[in-house]
Formats: sequence, structure tokens, C-alpha cells
Amino acid sequence: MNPFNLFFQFADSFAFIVLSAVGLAVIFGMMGVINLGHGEFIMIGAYGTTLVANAGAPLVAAMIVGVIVTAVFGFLVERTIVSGAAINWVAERTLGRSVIEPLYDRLLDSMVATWAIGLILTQGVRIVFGNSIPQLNTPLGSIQYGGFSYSVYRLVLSLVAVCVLVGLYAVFTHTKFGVRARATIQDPETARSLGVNTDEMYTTTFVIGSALAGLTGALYAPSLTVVPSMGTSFLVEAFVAVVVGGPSVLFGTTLSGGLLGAINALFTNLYGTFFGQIAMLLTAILVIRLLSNGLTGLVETVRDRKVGE
Amino acid sequence: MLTCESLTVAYDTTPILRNVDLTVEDGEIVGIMGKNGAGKTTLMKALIGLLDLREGTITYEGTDVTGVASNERARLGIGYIPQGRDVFPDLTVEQNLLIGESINADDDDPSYDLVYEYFPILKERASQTAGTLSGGQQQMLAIGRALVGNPDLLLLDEPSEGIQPSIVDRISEDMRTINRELGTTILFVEQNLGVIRGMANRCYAMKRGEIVDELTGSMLDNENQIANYLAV
Amino acid sequence: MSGTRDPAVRQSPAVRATGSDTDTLLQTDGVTKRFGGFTAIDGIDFGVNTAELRCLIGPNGAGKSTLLKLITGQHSVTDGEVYYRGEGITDLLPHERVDRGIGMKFQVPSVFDDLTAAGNLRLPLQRVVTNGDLAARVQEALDRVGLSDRADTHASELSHGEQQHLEIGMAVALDPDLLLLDEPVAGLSMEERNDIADLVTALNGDGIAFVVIEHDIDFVARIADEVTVLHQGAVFREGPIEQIRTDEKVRRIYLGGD
Amino acid sequence: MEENAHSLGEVEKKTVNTVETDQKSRNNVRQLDPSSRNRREFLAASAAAAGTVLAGCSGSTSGILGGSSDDEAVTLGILEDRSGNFALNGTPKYNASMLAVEEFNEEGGILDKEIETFTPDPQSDNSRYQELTRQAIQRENVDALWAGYSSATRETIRPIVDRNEQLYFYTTQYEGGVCDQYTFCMGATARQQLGSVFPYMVEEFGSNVYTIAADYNFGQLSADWVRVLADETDANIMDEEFIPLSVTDFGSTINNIQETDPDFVMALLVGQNHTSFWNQRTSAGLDIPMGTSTVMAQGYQHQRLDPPAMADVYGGFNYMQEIPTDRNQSFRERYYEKFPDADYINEEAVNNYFSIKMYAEAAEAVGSTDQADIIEELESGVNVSAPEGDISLQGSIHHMTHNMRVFRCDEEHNITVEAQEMIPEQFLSETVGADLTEKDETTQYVPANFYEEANTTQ
Amino acid sequence: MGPASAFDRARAPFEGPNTAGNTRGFWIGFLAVFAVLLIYPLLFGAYAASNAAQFLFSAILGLSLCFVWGYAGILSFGQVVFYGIAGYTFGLLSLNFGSALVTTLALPAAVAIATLGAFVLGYFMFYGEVRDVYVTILTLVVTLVLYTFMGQTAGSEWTIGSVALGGFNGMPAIPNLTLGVDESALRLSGATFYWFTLLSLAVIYLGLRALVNGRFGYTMVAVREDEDRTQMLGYDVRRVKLLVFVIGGALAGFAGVLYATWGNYINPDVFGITFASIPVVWVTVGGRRSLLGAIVATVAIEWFRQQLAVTGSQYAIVVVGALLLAVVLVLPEGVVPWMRARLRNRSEHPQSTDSTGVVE
Repeated sequence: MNPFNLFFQFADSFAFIVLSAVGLAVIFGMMGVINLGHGEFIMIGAYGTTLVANAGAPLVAAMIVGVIVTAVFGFLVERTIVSGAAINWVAERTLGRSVIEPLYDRLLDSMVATWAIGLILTQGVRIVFGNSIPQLNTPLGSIQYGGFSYSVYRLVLSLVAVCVLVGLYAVFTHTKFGVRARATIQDPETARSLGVNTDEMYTTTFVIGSALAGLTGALYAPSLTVVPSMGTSFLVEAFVAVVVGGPSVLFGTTLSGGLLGAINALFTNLYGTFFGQIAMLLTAILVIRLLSNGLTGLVETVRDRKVGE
Repeated sequence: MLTCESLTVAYDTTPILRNVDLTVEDGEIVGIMGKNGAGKTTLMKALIGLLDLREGTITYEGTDVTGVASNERARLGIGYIPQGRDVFPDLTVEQNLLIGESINADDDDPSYDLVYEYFPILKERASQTAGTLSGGQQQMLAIGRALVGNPDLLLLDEPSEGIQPSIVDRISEDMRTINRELGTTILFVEQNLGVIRGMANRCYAMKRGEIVDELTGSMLDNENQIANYLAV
Repeated sequence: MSGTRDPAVRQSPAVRATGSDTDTLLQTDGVTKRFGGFTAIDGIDFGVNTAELRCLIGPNGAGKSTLLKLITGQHSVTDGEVYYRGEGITDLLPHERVDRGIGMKFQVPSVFDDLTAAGNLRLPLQRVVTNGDLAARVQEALDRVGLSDRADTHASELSHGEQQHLEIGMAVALDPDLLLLDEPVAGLSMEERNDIADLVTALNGDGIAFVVIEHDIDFVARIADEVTVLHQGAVFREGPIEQIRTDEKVRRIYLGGD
Repeated sequence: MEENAHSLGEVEKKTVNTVETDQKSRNNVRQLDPSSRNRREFLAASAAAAGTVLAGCSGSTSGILGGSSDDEAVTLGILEDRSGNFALNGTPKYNASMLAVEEFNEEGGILDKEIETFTPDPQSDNSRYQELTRQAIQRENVDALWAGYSSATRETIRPIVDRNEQLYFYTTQYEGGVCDQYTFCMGATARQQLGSVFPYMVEEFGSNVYTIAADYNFGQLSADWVRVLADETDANIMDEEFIPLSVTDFGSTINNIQETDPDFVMALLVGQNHTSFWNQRTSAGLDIPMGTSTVMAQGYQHQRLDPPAMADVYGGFNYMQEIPTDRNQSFRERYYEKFPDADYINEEAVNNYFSIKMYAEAAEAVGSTDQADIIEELESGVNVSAPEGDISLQGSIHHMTHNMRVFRCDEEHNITVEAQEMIPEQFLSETVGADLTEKDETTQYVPANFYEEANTTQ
Repeated sequence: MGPASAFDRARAPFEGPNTAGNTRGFWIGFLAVFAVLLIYPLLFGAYAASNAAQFLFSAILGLSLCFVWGYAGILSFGQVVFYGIAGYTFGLLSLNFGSALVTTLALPAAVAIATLGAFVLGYFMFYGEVRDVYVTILTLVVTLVLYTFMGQTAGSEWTIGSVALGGFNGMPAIPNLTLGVDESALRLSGATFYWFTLLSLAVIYLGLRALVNGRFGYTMVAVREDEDRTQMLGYDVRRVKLLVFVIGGALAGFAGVLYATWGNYINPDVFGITFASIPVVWVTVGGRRSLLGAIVATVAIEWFRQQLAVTGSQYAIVVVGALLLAVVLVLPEGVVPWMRARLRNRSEHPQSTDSTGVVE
């Protein structure tokens, strides 16, 4: 086992897990909505990026468009389905009553609804854009080390993953929006009574989660095959990471990205890709079983014990 | 400044407030006293808009705010200090204060200095998470959080609850100073005799969801009459 | 450990734990509960004798409900031990404690909305009535809490007072030796309070020990032998109701008055 | 070689009807059990057995209210995925089938009857395939069935096909070994595909090989074949790696290849996730030549991916739409005239096309659509003029002798034909020694049972 | 009077507050529908019966989820785990031994293995305090692990006895369901398979009705409503949930055997995300707290999906998604409870509508 290979594979795996999970984590952790269509949101980001880049735009510009498209889509989904506000607005004017209960904190219903959205998206994209679109090339080439070479772009992705985590940390702790959003999540009633527009916080949070999914899609568009069904390849990692992470969204995602990435890289190196995946999933099952609040729960328990001493 | 007419609030079928009428004049400190379960907190929540009215109207500074969302009421200048430890436990003291900035949209100059002047401990603990403060400190934070946005009216829900007597006295004093120096109107609910006598210019008595009496001026000196409406 | 407790009132937990004091039903020994960084219960020693009726009072946030949940096992203790009839029950699950005779009525009436009044009462009874007529036992229990004519009404449609009765009925159906009531009369009219007081007194007369959390001091005075005052997660005072009622410090922190 | 292909294209018109000359191979006409000729009877029997208990009636499959089918038309069941995971591969198959049907109908159909089609969309869902196959056979009474892309799909429906004694054409290039009296495998087998490209690679680049293969039946069996072929060509398999279909990240695989440093790689990857490999190996700078039997001809990666992702990939296939013959040119024109927006004509599409033609010719030859007769006719060994060239059916084993080519993809993703040869399917005929005209079977043979090399996973 | 009261006595165990349809009218309707379904193969033939049989055993799978989700509040994406395990087990046993007797016994054996699987997974989760949405996600992850695992069993090392697991290609040639020994054994196919499935579904439906309206049903509803509260009535909530989960697993396993024998085939797709999600769709649309709803919705949706597939329309999946979305948003309780409420309203206020179609 070559330590450099191990390191690069860890970085790769970490980036993939973190980027897969982070949009889901924000929406789940902040709003109590499980977005089973998360993979398809990622797919939208990838399609946006690929289509715009194919039209001749520079890759970075195309990626930005991909993120924006997904964010706008997230906004529409939040307004029409998750909060039901748009549909209720229409219904109140035609039927004289609202017809939709918001999906916030209706975990199971939100899963079913977003699964349906994912279903529609996959086939909708297939109908509109066909089974395949011309794919992008991975930029930035490779670097050599010893007899090995590594894609620079994949390395950049792991840096981006770290930046996304740091950036989110900054947004949610050092901006007014972030603080208000967290206050809304902790105690929506009190936040509202202090003048925070909690609806707006929910919408914005959902849009941020969607934009992050879009970013993931944009970033992986040049490295993975962009097809309508690509979303499912992110879904498992995303769920596993969020659940293993536990309630503290950013911290948890970082921890689980680290743990699962390391397990995956190690077992892949030792026993091959299949065992890498299986080991990762079994680790997840064990963590869920042993730590009911995930890795952040473990950290908190340890902290409580320390306070007691 | 604030007028309520025949407020009725019910959970499912059980009415919690029945036909409550009250008025608060500009610059006053008005108390509402009553035992646990009298409906005091429900009244406060109805005033800020966290509970829907079954009947009645609420007028704030001449505007009917009955159907207005609570965040909009806050932005009109009502500062709400919820009961107990309703600070945001995972946010720092400073971040808690930041939430209060949304209050009173007309005023976009948050008064951090003023808050820190009244409650220096909050400055000391600015970067500590609110959940780790003591009960009294949390209460100060809740008051400071409402003050940051320079509200015209403060709604204060049981400031004495679960707090050391000495700190309760201090809080009463601070509230009076705020009222005097800043001209902030205050409406509070309380069951602590000392706090009521120490703060209120005027006081309503509540019992099982109804206003049963109004005590003004010298009536407030009569300890026994007040105690009558309270627990003992 | 809180130093405010009168040491003459109770024996040490160690003695109790051996079961040598047959009068002691429940005893906590230095029980502590922390949530995150916040200490809700701070090293409490709290005891209840057989067939005693003890009220637990104190300001909101003093830790009353938390203490009850530590006794029932709904919260796990951070530190300390809980003994019941001399047996350490700290590691037992809630239902195992119920099997040993501890019953609980929650703060907010939490009957099962989707079931009828009879269905609710059936739940505890079907566990203990293994042969014989379950329906007859349900009817009997309905009679006891005065809900015979509401048997087929969905619990969600019962009045607040009826729900309180129903919930007490459910707890009693299991024949507990110790019943923990969290604010049984909150939100009830004077008449309904009297009904509950009568019910509790009667059940206590049948030999059930009670711990009742209540803010209504008149209600407390009406039913209680002994009162424990909690403040900031610790026992602040313990004693007969008259003594507590006139205690200067208790008045200051809780009851009001200078 | 391209000369050769060209000249094959020119003989197209002469190849149509050679049935008579093959009559000699029918010396082993099977004694069909009369009852087995009626594929519906078992159903009727079971219905009747239970039915009599209740009502003492119902001897027919359609029941009292059920309709009967219209025998005026020839009905072909064509079950190809147009949605779901395999839509990319299934859509060209569907298109080419429709083209073939249209061309026949313009000429008056089969046996002067119009061809009707039953063409639901199984949505890449194998359960759906089961339902629809039953429906095609039992309700639509299709005269012949074309269905499915993946091996999994084929195995899903083969039990139904066999029980109903339904003539079935499976048209995907596949791992090989299916020996089934009702199933005709039109695609090239792994042994045919690899048998064309692997020796070429050894010849061109050297004998040290690294195999990466999809971790599922097709990949496993293809890797077995690579081992068998390596043994035959004295090549050395340095290592092999099986990659689950869900894997999208090939970092460790690329590093492993570099660590082993082979002369060439056999890449037997399958599915959309694995398509990511090509981009990743290019960006990681892995520039070892790669041989394949799976990519390009099916999923047209050389058109979907940006150059140079597929540079220096060599594939052994019976067809790519770039084949530079006149016959293929004319086929392409007809195809794109009917489907101007279509993406690519893949190997499977062409197999659908020529096998419908082959069926039609067999039906004309026997003068009916009786399935047993047509199977008998096909088993006599027929020739067909396909877009890839003139090819023939190996009647005794229900597989095709294909015109196999080695295609190379260059830096700009241009396709050139590097080698060409007619390769029969040899595994069943020679190694197993199967003969469906002698012995009825519905099995699938695997190389592991016949070759020492195939049995040693490294 | 006599027969009528006997009828009433007979239906008593199946009635109670936890199910719809506690009227004589309902049961007469039930018997009528059942009778029509019984003669369905005679009317439409063996093919139609065989095709309908799959809707019926899907309904058993739907019922298994309805039972654990609707009545005990456990949303499991893992019903297909037991469905698949039983299907594979049945295939392994019957193919390895091949005799009619073993094939007959393979049904209970496969159900037993699936039940054991449910017990192990359930014990692991419920005794490990895994709750709510984490149960859902854990069952989803277990499903996907099995999918990944079974998908890679293509190699010859994954042969059990003489039968290969077969990776993604699955396990072909699984024999039909057989009842009996040697020559006298009844091999179920076409209409006979249909009747067996129909009877099983009816028995399971009635059995579950009796169960949810009996002692255990009350306990389940209590657990669903409030676990803490139920614990304080002395119930071991973990045990209750485990038992529910095990029963659900057994039913799903039974349906899985029917599936494997119906198609004579099983492959890892049964563990795939699409297959895992579909029961959730059935139960959501039908109404998670309605056993009848689960059956009706399963049959209707599967029939509808098949019709859409037959049309070959590329919009089929979009239509299914939109339908589901509409139900979740507008009728979160499900279609059948909604219709029941409408009917009840009508019968209570007959003047408000045209008052036709009132049951009772």
C-alpha cells in the first residue's frame, strides 16, 4: 500500500462524501426536511454546467450558472411544494382556502414528496435533453509522483470541499442571515416574536441547500458522466454522511466525511473497491447503532462528562 | 399605545383567555398579575402574535395589528421578552443580541452600548454560548436582546421566574430606569408580589383567563389585596 | 449535595438501600442531571415513604419535572442512584420501573387521541387482566374516574378535566404503589380541581403514595402531608405545608411577598 | 482491410435467399411432442384444473370474457427500454426495430400480412419486463419477441419465454453461453468480441495485461474469457480488478494500474457510472492503450465524451456506425432519415435490425408464422445480409457468426477499422459441444466449467 | 334473524376502531368483491389471472408496510429486504433439492428466514434505541448494502449448494409454488396461483384486521401515538416494535416467495432504491392507517403503472411522480381515509349533497 495513493484516495473520498452530503445536511439539519430528490438537484447543477459549457462558456462561468439554476429551482420547489406557499396563494384565491400543509418537520412526508420530485426530474430531464448530452473534459491535467499520476482537478475538489465547509461555517456564525437562520431553527416561535421573518429564513436555507447541491453537480460535471440518472450515485453517500454526522450539521458532515473517507480509502486500498464501499456502509450502520446522535452526539457526550468532572 | 378589546384565545375547545380588555398608555409601566395557569403567558403570546385570536382586536399605536404576523409586530417596535430561558442556547450572547436588531424597523441603529451599559456581564460573556449562562444572566440577555432594537413597547413575561431574589430586584430596578430614561413603555406579567409592587404604575389582576380587577395608584400599596390575587 | 435539607427528616440513602427501612418507598441518592452544559438537577436526595402524599413545588425551571423523569427513567441520570423498595433501579428502563409499581401522569394531558376513553383505559388494563372480562374491567375503571358516559368518545374530544381524570385512571389501572403526578390541575376550574383533589385523596387512602407537582398552593395545602421545595435543581426546603407556607425564603423565591 | 469491407458491401443484393441450399442441415428434425407445440396448453390445463372445481368450464386461456387475438397480422413484440437506466442503449434498439418493420410493411409485410408491433416501454425495470413479456406472449400472442438490453433482463424473462415456448431474439452483445432452444442470441459473444481485439492488442503492444471489469456477471465472465484468451496467446494477466457498478471514482484503480505498469489494459466496464473512468484516466494522465468489448459500440462514449477521453481505446465489435461500407452508409441514411434526432446506431440496434429481417425471411421460407416451424427453419442455418456485412446463423447453437472488426479511437475521437475477420461463436459449438437440433436445453454455460484458466480468479 | 346475527357474530373479531368498514354493508360488499375476484380467472382467463396475481401479492407487501408504518409508526424502507431474502431463500432451497416436498417446505422455510432477518435487524435497531427517521434511513442503507452485496455475487465463489446467486443476473428457473408430496403435489400456476394468492391476501387482511383491533392493535397504536407514554403504562416499547417489525418482515417474506415463484426468477433489483420506495408510495397513496387503503392503492397503482408502461409513453414515470406528489400534498392522510371521511360526512349531512352512494 502506497501512502501517497492512500492520501489521494482519502482526499478524493472525503471530497465526494462532503460535497454529496452538504446540501442535504443543510436542508435536513436546518429545516427537518429530508430531500430524497437531493441527487436530482445535484444532477440539475451538472446539467446546467455541462449545457452552458457546451454552448461555449468558460467552465467556471458555466459552473456558476449551474449553481444559480439549481438555486432557482430550489426556490421554486420550496415556494410551491415544501412550504406550499405559492399553491396555497392560488388556492386561497380560487377555492378560498389553503390546500397544502408545509412539509417542515414532516420528515416522512417530506421524504415521499421529494422522492416524487426526484422521479419527475430524472425522467423530465431525459425527455427534454435525451439520454445523454455531450460530456465535458476534466480540466487541469495531472501531476506525477513516482510511478503514479493524479488528476489535479480531483485534488482541487477536495480543497473546494474544505472551503465549502469553512465558508458555511462563516456564513452560519458570522453573518446576520446565518445567525437568524440558526435562531429560527432553534426556536422559531421566539425568533419570529423578535422580528425574524422565519418563512424567509426557511426559504433562504432551502435555496442555500439547493445551491450547494448545484455546486456539487457543477464540480463533478467534468469528472463524472452526466446522465439523467446520475443523482443516485450521490444519494447513498449523502445519507450515510448526514446520519453518521448527527445533529450538528457542519461539524457532523466534516467528521463523517473524515471517518467514512478514511475507511473507504483504507479498505479500497487493501481489498478493492467493493470492500471499500461495504466497509463504509457497515461503519455507518455501526455508528448509527452505537451512537444514537451520531458523531457530534459522541463529541457532546464526552464534553458533558468533562463538565461533570 | 396598546389597546386590546375582548381578546379570546382557546386551545382546541378550552378557552384560555376570555374577553380580555386592556389598555396601555405611552410611557406607562403596566403589570398583569395572576397565578400560574391564569393565562398570563397566553396573553403575552397573543399580544406579540404567536397565538391566533378566536375573537377580539389588538390596536398598536392606532393601527389594527390583529392579523399581523408576529415578526411584523416586532418590526413595528414591540420588543418581546419571553418567559424563562427562551434565549437561543447554541448561539453566543452577541449572536442572541443580534437577533434583537430586527425589532423596530424604523430604527436601524442597534444600541449595543446601551445594553452593555445596563448589563455589563453580557459584554464580558459576549462570545460565550447563551446556554451556559446562569438563569439570571439569561434573563438579562433576553431583556438586552429586546432592547437592542430600541423598542417602543416591551412585553415582559415573568421576569422573576426561576431567578435569585437579588437579581430579581435588580431587574425591576433596571426596567424602571429604562422606562424613565428611554421612555420605553412596558407591559409585564408577574406573580411575584415584590416585582409587581416594585415596577408597576398600574396593574391588572387576572384569574382563569379573565381580567378581574384593575389596581391603580394607592391600591398598589395594599399588599394584602395584591396577595389576594396571587398564590397565597 | 444540597446542604439545605433537614438531616433529621430522613435516614441516609445507604441505610435505605439495604431495605432496612421498610417505610421508605423511593429514595434518590445524589442524583444529578446535566443537559449540554446546563445542570438541571444537582445532586438531589429525595425520598418518599409508603402511602405518603408529597408535593413538589418550586419556580418554573427548578427541575421538578426533570426529577420526576429521572425517577420514572425517561431521563437517564448523569450521576447518582435511584432506589425503589431498597432496590437500585437506576439502570432500569421506564417500563421495568412501571412493573415495580411506579406510575406517572404527564404534565400536559397525554392521552392517546386516536383512541376512545375506553380504548385508553384498555391499554393498561389489557396488560394486567389476562383472564376474565376485559370489557367489564374497563367499565369499572371508567366508573371510577367518572367517565362511564364518555366511554366511546375519542380522547381528543374530551374536555381538559376529563382528560386529566382519564389519565389518572390509566395510571391507577396498573395498581401502582407510587404515583407521580405532574401538574394534575393546571388549567382546570375550581370545581374540577376539587374533583381531582378528592380523587387523589381517596387513592392515597387506598395506600398509593403520591408525588404531586403543583403550583396551586391551595390545592397543595388541601392534599399534601409533606412538601419539598426545589430551587435551581436542588432541594431548597422540606417540611409540612404550614411550615413551608410561612417560610420567608420560600416566599421570596417562589410564593411572592417580601 | 477496409478494401475488404468495401467489397463485402457490394455483394449485398446476392445474399437474400439461400434457404434451399441449407436444407441439408435439417437431417435432424426434432420429433416435437405434439402437445408442446401448443404453448398455451399448460395454461389452459391449469385454469381448467381449478376452474372445473368452481364452474366446470373454461378450457381456454382467454376465459369467458377474454378476447381472442387477430390472426390477420404478424405481431412482433419489441420490448426495449426508452426510459430508466438503459434508455441510452434501448432507444436505438427500438428505433432500428421500427425501421425494419417499416421497411417490411412498405414491401407488403411478411407473408403478405402487415406487421404489427407490441412495443411497451419496460423502463429498464426487470419486474416490468416480466409482466410485459407475459403480456406479449399470452395476451398479445406475439409471433416473435425481441426484448431486453442487459443480461439480467434476459435472465429475468428467459424462464417465461421457455415455459411458453416463445421464439425469442436477444440482440445484445453478451458474455455468451446461453444455450436455449427458444432463444436466438444475435449479438456477438464475449469470446467473439474479445477474440477479435485481444490477440490484436497482444500483437501490437505486448503480452502484459491488466484487466478491469465490472463486478457483475458480464464483467466476471468477460474477465474469464480474457484469461482463456491470454492462455491461448501466451499473454500474461498481471492483475485484475472487479469494480462494482455503483463506483464512480476510479482514483485507486488508476493508481493500481500505474503500480502494475502493464503493456495494455483490458477495460470491461459497464454502465453509466463506469463511463466516468475514461475522463478520469485521461485527467490523471494514464496513457496506456486500452482494449474493450463494451464501450463505444454500445454507449457511443467517443461521441458523448469530449476528446481525448477515448484516445487509444481499441474495441472488438461487429458493428459501429462508422463502418465505411456502402451498405452501412445506405443503412445509416435510412436510419437517420427516419430518426433525424437520433444519437447513434449502436451494435445492438443493428442486431435488432438484421434479426427482424432474418425472422421475416425464415417466415417466408416456411410459409407461416408457426414458431416451431420457424425455429426449425432458423436451426437449419440461414444467412442474412446485415449492415455489418453478410453473416450467418449457426443453427445448432442459435448464435451468429459475426463480421468482427477491431476499431480504434484516436485523439480526436475518429474511429478507424484496424482489423476484420469472420468469427463464429466457438464456445458452445466446439468447447461445450452443444447442439440444439439434437438436444433441447434452456441453460447457460460458463467458461469456468470448461477451462482451468477461467476458474482461477487472481 | 338467525343467519343475520351469526353473520354479525362472525364479523365481530375483525371490527374495531382501528380499521375502516365496521358495518354490515361493508362486509356484504367485501364478500361480493371477493366473490367476483374468485371467478375472475373464469371470466378473463389464465393470463389475466396470472397478471392480476402480481397485484395481489404486491398488496401483501403493501400490507406489511402499512402494518409497521401505519399502525406502529415505523417507516421501513426495508420491507423489500425481507421480500428479497425470502425470494432468494426459496430459490436456493427449491433449486438445490428439487423435490416437490422440499419445494413445498421451502415456502415456510423462506418465510422463517425472512422473519429471522427481520428479528435480527429489528433487535439491532430497536434495542439500540434507533428511532424515527433514523430507523427509516437505516433500513434504506441496509437495503442498499444488500443491493450492492447481491450485485457482486456473480463469481463462481457465490454458489450455494449447486445454485449460483448470480449477481445482477439473478437466480433463474425458480420452480412454481408447489403444495404436496411427489406426484400428487399441486404445482401452482396461472389461475391456481391466482387463487392461492387471493386467498392468502384475504386471510392476511382479515388476520391483520383481527390483530389491529385486538389487544396488540391497541398497543401498536399507543406506540405510534406516543412511545414515552406507552412505556409509562408498563409496555416494553422496544419489544412491541420488534414484534411488529418481525410480523411485517414475515408478511413481506411471504409476498417475496410468491414474487419469486410467479416470475420463476429473482435478482438484486428487489433491493434497489426504486423497488424499496414503491411500497412507500402505495401506502402513502392508500392511506397509511388503512389496511384496505394499502390493498386498493397497491392494486390500483401497479395496474396503472403497467398500463402506462404498455403505452410506452415516456411520460409514464412523470405521471406517477406527479400523482404521488399531489396525494402527499393535498391528501396527506391518503385517498381511502379521505374517501371514507367524505362518505361519512355525506351520511351525516345527507341534505348537503345529492346523498347517493351512502353506505351504512
